[in-house]
Amino acid sequence: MPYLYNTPEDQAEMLSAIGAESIDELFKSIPDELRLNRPLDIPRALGELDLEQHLRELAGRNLHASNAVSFLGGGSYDHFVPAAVDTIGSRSEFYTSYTPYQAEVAQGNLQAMFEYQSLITRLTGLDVSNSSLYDGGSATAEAVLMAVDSTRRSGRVVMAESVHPEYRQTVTTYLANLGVEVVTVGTPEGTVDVAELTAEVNDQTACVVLEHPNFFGALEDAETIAQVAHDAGALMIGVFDPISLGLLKRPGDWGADIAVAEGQSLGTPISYGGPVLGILACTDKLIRRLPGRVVGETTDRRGNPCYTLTMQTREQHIRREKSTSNVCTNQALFALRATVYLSLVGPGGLRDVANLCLQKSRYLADQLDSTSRFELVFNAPTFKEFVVRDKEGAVEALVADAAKEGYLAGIPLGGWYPNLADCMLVCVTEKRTKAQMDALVEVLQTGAAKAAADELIQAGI
Amino acid sequence: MPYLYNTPEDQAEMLSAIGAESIDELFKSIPDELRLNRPLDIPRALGELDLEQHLRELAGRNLHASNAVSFLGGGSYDHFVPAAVDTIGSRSEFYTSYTPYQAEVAQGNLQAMFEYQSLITRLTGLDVSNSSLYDGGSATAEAVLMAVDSTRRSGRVVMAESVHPEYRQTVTTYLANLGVEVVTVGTPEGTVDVAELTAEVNDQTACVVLEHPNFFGALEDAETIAQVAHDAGALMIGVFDPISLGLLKRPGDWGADIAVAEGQSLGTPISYGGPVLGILACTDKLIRRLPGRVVGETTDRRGNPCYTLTMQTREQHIRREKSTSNVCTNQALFALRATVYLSLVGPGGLRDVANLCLQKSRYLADQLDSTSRFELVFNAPTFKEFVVRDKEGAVEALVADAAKEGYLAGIPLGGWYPNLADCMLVCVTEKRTKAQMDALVEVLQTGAAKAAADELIQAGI
Amino acid sequence: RDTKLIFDLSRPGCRGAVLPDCDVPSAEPSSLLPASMLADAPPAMPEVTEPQVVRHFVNLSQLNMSVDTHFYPLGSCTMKYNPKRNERAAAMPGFAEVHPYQPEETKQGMLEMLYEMQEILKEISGLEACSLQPAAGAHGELAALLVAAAYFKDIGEERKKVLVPDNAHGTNPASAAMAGFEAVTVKTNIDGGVDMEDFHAKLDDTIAVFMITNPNTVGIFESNMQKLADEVHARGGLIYLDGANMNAILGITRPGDFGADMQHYNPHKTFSGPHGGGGPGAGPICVTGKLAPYLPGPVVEKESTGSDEAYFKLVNPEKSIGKVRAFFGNTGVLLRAYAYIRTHGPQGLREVSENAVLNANYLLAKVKHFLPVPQGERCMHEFVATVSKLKAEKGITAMDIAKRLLDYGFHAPTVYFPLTVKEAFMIEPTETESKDTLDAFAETLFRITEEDPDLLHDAPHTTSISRPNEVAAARNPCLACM
Amino acid sequence: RDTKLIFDLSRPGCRGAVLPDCDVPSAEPSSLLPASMLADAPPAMPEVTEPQVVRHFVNLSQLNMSVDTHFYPLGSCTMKYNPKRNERAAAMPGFAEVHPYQPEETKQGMLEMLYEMQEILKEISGLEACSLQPAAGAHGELAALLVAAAYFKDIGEERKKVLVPDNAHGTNPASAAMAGFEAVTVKTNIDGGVDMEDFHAKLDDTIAVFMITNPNTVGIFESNMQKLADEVHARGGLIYLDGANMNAILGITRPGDFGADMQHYNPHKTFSGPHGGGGPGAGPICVTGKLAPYLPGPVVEKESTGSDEAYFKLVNPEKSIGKVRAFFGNTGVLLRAYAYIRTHGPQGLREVSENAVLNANYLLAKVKHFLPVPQGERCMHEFVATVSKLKAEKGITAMDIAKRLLDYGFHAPTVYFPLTVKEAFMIEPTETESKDTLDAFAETLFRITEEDPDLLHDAPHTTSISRPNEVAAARNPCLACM
Repeated sequence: MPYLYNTPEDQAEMLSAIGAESIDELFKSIPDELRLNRPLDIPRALGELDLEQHLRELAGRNLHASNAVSFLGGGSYDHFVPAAVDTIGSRSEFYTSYTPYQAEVAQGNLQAMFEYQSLITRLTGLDVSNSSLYDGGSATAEAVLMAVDSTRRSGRVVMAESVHPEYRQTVTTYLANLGVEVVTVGTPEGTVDVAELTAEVNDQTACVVLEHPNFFGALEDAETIAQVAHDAGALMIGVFDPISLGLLKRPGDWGADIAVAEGQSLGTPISYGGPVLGILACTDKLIRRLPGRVVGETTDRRGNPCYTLTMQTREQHIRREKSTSNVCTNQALFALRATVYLSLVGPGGLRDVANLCLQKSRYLADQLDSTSRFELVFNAPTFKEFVVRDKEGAVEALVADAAKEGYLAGIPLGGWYPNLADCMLVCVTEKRTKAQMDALVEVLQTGAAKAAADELIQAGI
Repeated sequence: MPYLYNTPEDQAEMLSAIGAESIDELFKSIPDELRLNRPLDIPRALGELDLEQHLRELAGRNLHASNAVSFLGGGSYDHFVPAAVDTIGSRSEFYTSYTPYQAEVAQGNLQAMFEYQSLITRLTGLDVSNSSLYDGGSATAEAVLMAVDSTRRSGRVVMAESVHPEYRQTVTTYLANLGVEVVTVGTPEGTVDVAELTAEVNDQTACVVLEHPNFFGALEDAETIAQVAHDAGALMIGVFDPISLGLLKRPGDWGADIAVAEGQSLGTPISYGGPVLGILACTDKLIRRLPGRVVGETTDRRGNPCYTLTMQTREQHIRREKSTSNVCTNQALFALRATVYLSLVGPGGLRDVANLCLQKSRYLADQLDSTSRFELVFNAPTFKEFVVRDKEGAVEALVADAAKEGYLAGIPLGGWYPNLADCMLVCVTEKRTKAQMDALVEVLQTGAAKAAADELIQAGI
Repeated sequence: RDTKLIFDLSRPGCRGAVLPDCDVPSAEPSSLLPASMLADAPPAMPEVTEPQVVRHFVNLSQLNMSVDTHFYPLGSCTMKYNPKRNERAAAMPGFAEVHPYQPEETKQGMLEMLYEMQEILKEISGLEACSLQPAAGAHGELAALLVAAAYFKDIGEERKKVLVPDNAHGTNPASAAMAGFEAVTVKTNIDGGVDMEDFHAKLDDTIAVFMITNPNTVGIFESNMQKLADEVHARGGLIYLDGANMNAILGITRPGDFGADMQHYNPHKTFSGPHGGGGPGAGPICVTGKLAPYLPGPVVEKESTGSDEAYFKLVNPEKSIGKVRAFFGNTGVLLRAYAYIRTHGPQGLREVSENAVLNANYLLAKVKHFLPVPQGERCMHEFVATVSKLKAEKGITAMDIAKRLLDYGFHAPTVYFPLTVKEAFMIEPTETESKDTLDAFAETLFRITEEDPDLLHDAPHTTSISRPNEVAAARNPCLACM
Repeated sequence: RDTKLIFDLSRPGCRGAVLPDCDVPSAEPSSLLPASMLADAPPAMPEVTEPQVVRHFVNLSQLNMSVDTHFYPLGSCTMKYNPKRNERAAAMPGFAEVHPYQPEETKQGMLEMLYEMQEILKEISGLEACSLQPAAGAHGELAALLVAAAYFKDIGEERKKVLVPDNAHGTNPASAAMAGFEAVTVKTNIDGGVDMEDFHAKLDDTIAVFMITNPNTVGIFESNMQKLADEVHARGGLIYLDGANMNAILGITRPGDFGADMQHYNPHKTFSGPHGGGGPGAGPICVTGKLAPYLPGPVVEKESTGSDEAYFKLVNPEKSIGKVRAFFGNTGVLLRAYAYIRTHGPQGLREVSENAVLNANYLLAKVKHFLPVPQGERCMHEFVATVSKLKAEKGITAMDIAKRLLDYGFHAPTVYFPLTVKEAFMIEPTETESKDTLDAFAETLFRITEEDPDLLHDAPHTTSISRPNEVAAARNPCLACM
């Protein structure tokens, strides 16, 4: 075994020091009848070369953002990751260390997490950020728990149907046994009708959950909705797209008390949806309700500035069942990647990325809308995603056919929104080119432009 | 520009500190008539995303060892590179540092080079190794210069025709103006005829250069030939394949005074033949003639063991035109990779790699030999390469056709050996599988098994 | 050392990234989006160049101890070596760039790998069903407890009590509370085993789940395991196995065989996924057949096709609790675990546990003479020593020794956990460390116990900082550079 | 620190790699190969595991200063930032795994990149032909001098004299000797310029080549450049430009325009290819038209095809000197250089030189008050200060200051080069460093000059080792662990 050091001689010597006859003797506390007296029925061992060939074979049977042209979004985005992000993220000292329990030998991680928290507060316009959660979905659920806890209102949680369906499912799952009602406000026009939502928000409402830009890519009247929530004494939870903040007002600026996001766009690979990065920031008032790890600045014994895990009395290892959350391991490595990403792009780069997404997605939306087969479904302005209807009502087949041509065209919406069964969600990031978009329009109309696609893929355009 | 820090404000401040009006003023020592008064006529700047897309497009137009099945060798080999080699080779502290002029802040590089030198002496069975040269070809030329210099014989150098033709060309180029005759002993049977060689070695012969296993993959009677050289007072220079030493006697053991090799097989990518790794080791007697950097163990001011560049009085920055060589920058990073590679595989792994090459190449040789179209050309035993003749005499076309099917079948030999114009050199490393070899035999016979090839490539088999 | 923050390096106009020109007709954002929604300016990110960013973070990295640089015997965290081949695999675009909402037929390789992981995890646990969705061990606990809640609801039983030993990880009671249960603590003995008297006092027909860590957090295989499981089952309850300590028992005993109905794995511990400075991990769960319908979904199923190749599809369990996160799961971590498991095979995995336990017992044997180990002479993959004697005699605390170890180039063990052992000093060497390293560590530990207590109180002495003021940090939190 | 060698970790039976089983019929090696040629056992490589190897080398790495961690103003070496996108490009299998002997039509992307590099290098140098073959700057010198020799031989002129200024890099005379020429030293002035009197004394009709570094190694643009070139040309000689200092003049002036007939580039310096702890570099050369036929080959030519895409082919120059190495050249280094040049474009490359020169002049302005700079008030991309005054006054040497800088977290400048300046202290900041860094460096330098000389003689104090005994090392060389 390439990772085991003990030779038979070592083992003998060690057993002798222990005073045991055999390794088996070390396991004698496990009763025989509980032992597995056969080898595990799992595949045989592979050397590194065999393993790599096996994994390449598996990987070779997947389409992905490098061998296909992808217009998939829906919370997981093909944004460009600068090489320097990989350089830092693959530093041994970052990825083979653990939670910074010993601050003296973890100042690298701690300072990076402090910088992450600082970047997130600046990004969101809120006062504090934790040092990451699992993903956007569970971060939304944690935010709802914070709201229920801090408002002491366990009556209801109001969510817009335009919030990512899997985030809503996650919230529902988390609340299943806590006696809180989840009310979902429909968004048949693609965005929240403020009056309808207002009708559902009452004095037992812990929070309103809104995504902006929403799952359909559309912009919500977030400012007004936040006012509705606050008027009822509820907290406003805003789910945001970090990239959109290159152009849009920040959640803290439009009234969110808690802002949560999927941070994968900030330098983390898509990786089939995980591991990714849950972002959560909130106002100062909610600081003691924060879930997860938090890093604070302090001074050391010698009076030097330094960083340490702090406010641990919120946490499960001290507070156990009374903790703000059970989160222990988070996604530190991707918080680091986000820190590097945001540092590299800076304000100007973030704005450029956002603007390219806006311009390009608008171009593709217009192109599709001008075909005879497709039409845009909603009127609200969109940021980088939009919903189109296939007038021929064959969206699943269309997507499957496009995949055969090397295009991941969009996400069919029928599974989550039966009324949108003939629709798909299309996303355009800064990586897509005009040539690719024009080719997609062609492919979706003709269903047969394989040659062109191959050329574009190979050309990396 | 992403790598430039000075803002216009910085520049103004700095110019003021300098006492200059403008940046242009700093260049006033360059006469106007020598200035380029137009922008360089080179392509426009690309951002990182554009650049990556452009380079992917270029890369996408090349066959390579991952999208084709390669049987190419000839001094550049598709051996497996363990992932840990990349991990170490991509450490910032290794690849962004330079020649260890300040030993105190370069002990990492210095110790690694000392370990490299130690590994190479153990690998070759010789006393000393330098810390790398450019490649196998120039290392061979440097060895010849050492021999000419140390024997004080500038009459002739005797080389076997079975030495890599480009190594021989390099030697010839290096010797062009030094008045040394290069005598090449033909190897029509694939290996040196000892009697013929003996006839060419005289008392003015500085060295005999032999490759073993040779360019054709065949084993030479190295021990006897070394004796011939030594009997004439000449030095024996052995060109070796590091991988072969998992099984074969070491150059130092069969009588080489200087052993040189292309070290790319030891963990360095093929990279179109460069940058790679020139290995050179020699006997103690030749130590003061060593070209290139050498690291030695010593103690520091405090008496602690440490490493430093040493014997620098051989070198050009001190000895100028009297130096042993002009080599300054060498290939430290690949010497490091070789060090990691050899440490990982260890003696057992090196033997396994060598044995897999032997067994698999013999399998393919037998399979091809048993077809009606091909025959093995030479009788000498081979290690991992062999020469086959296309009885239909269309080897260039065959190779081109196989490439279209995704197979890099072999290296046509006619360009170097007119008498082998209908032959090609085929190489099999441990990465090739039986399925790939069987498919190659099929492709070469039928010229049409594209589907099969595609499957295998995709399957990574 | 340089203590500048990335913000301190910022200078207006600097920039580390240049984006492409827009290749489609472009309009002012204000003409495309409502002006009221636009920010006046982008957020105040630092303005720095790529060389600055790289040097800043490379230098920061060197302030960390890590498995690749140091022995890291952090108890309960299984800081084993993180194989580099796993990282290479995870970087393959065919895994790293697969989108969660791609059509099934375009990701068969991914689904096959995930299916195989389900099968492997079921076999290792001896349980019948698996969900790969949870993102970390604690998340797995929560998911499994939600499964249990759904099960009881479905069969019409009102059960709220979750028993948790007092030496359990804090995540256990926290997860129980999040899932809507009431966590009740059960006492444990000196060897970490469940106090049977207290157990019996608290066990009744309202029990939903007994959450047990086995081997327990003291590193001992629970001697009453069978009995505990039988009694809980007899009362209609379920056994939850906290899988944090699976590294001790791979291929030797299986949770399903010793009574567990549910368990999570920590692939970043047991199966070498790197710890990432605090994540990502993953928390796949396995459960018995009767709980399978409630698992979070989707799970991967294999469908025979006529041809050689099977077809893999995503299916939601019949009565699924729903999702505990977006998308499928922490695939990238699971892939590394898969690579690790495939590197070892059946015999290799068993050897992992054998050597993990051997290394721990060896270290115990070397250490017990000067650092008492209340649990006795033997352990599984880790053990808990106590510094209370030294504290009483010389005023040296577990924290003192931990900090002093840093000076000698060793990461500290886990201290003050479990809470049931005074001045706990919890050492887990893992199987990827050599006898030489263990010897050096034991010698250093001994040397430290002989040192001047004052030297220890002020330790560490060689690190960039020493003993942060944690009270001040918590009292007046400064959590961001505004 | 741990000073174990990898051999010290070896234990028989350990192993870091497992190879695949043989999938073809297998025979004993002794039945396939002559027994006399087989070794009794494989060579005595260390027997260690992957975790040991990784920890060993990661720890070694941290003992180095590097550009990614420290300011590295090593004069004449252009230690600029090494962009990470270049490394990503070089790792693409479509570049990293292309074989040198593949059919031309299967590597058109590679050949196009190399062709473009030839064109770009020609344009930057203002010369007419390019060979990418040489593996490093010194190798380029040798190759170009061999070209010159072939040219003279071809036109029937017997010329052996190569003039080399006394402040040139040692590679110049060494290369001249290797190429069969006789190197003759020409004196230089205080500002590094060629002493015209000495030049005239040594210039005669036997001159083959005048090797000049311009900007010279003192960091000054040679004031008599045009005159020198004219006179050498008038005598039938050739001008060779050592391209080590190209970072000062990109897009500003071109060697071909100021009289050079040949030059090499150091892409690992000028074009950001990493230095790799001492290589690999590359040493492409450009020459005037009349020398083109003698270049080492092959070179890449572009062929118009009927279609949109051109076809790129490998051609050997008509009267080529042959090869100076195997295969094409250091493609991987050239690719990084290509990525760098494409990142900058025409304006960007000019800004590189402008800022390199600005940074050097700024540092000169900050330093000259306490560290005399004999060359005067201005420089190009680097300058040479002298410590001789301090040596005379306080006994502080250039080496003392260099060593003491290490304590403050700065790599030392180049010392004792060029030999023409006493106690030379040669500083090249490069354009990728910030004003803040330059300020901190200048302040530290000043502080050091004010420190107790004894503190400096014993420096460095904070590094793992201090001042190796180089005399002992050279006298009794220990070059390997046997």
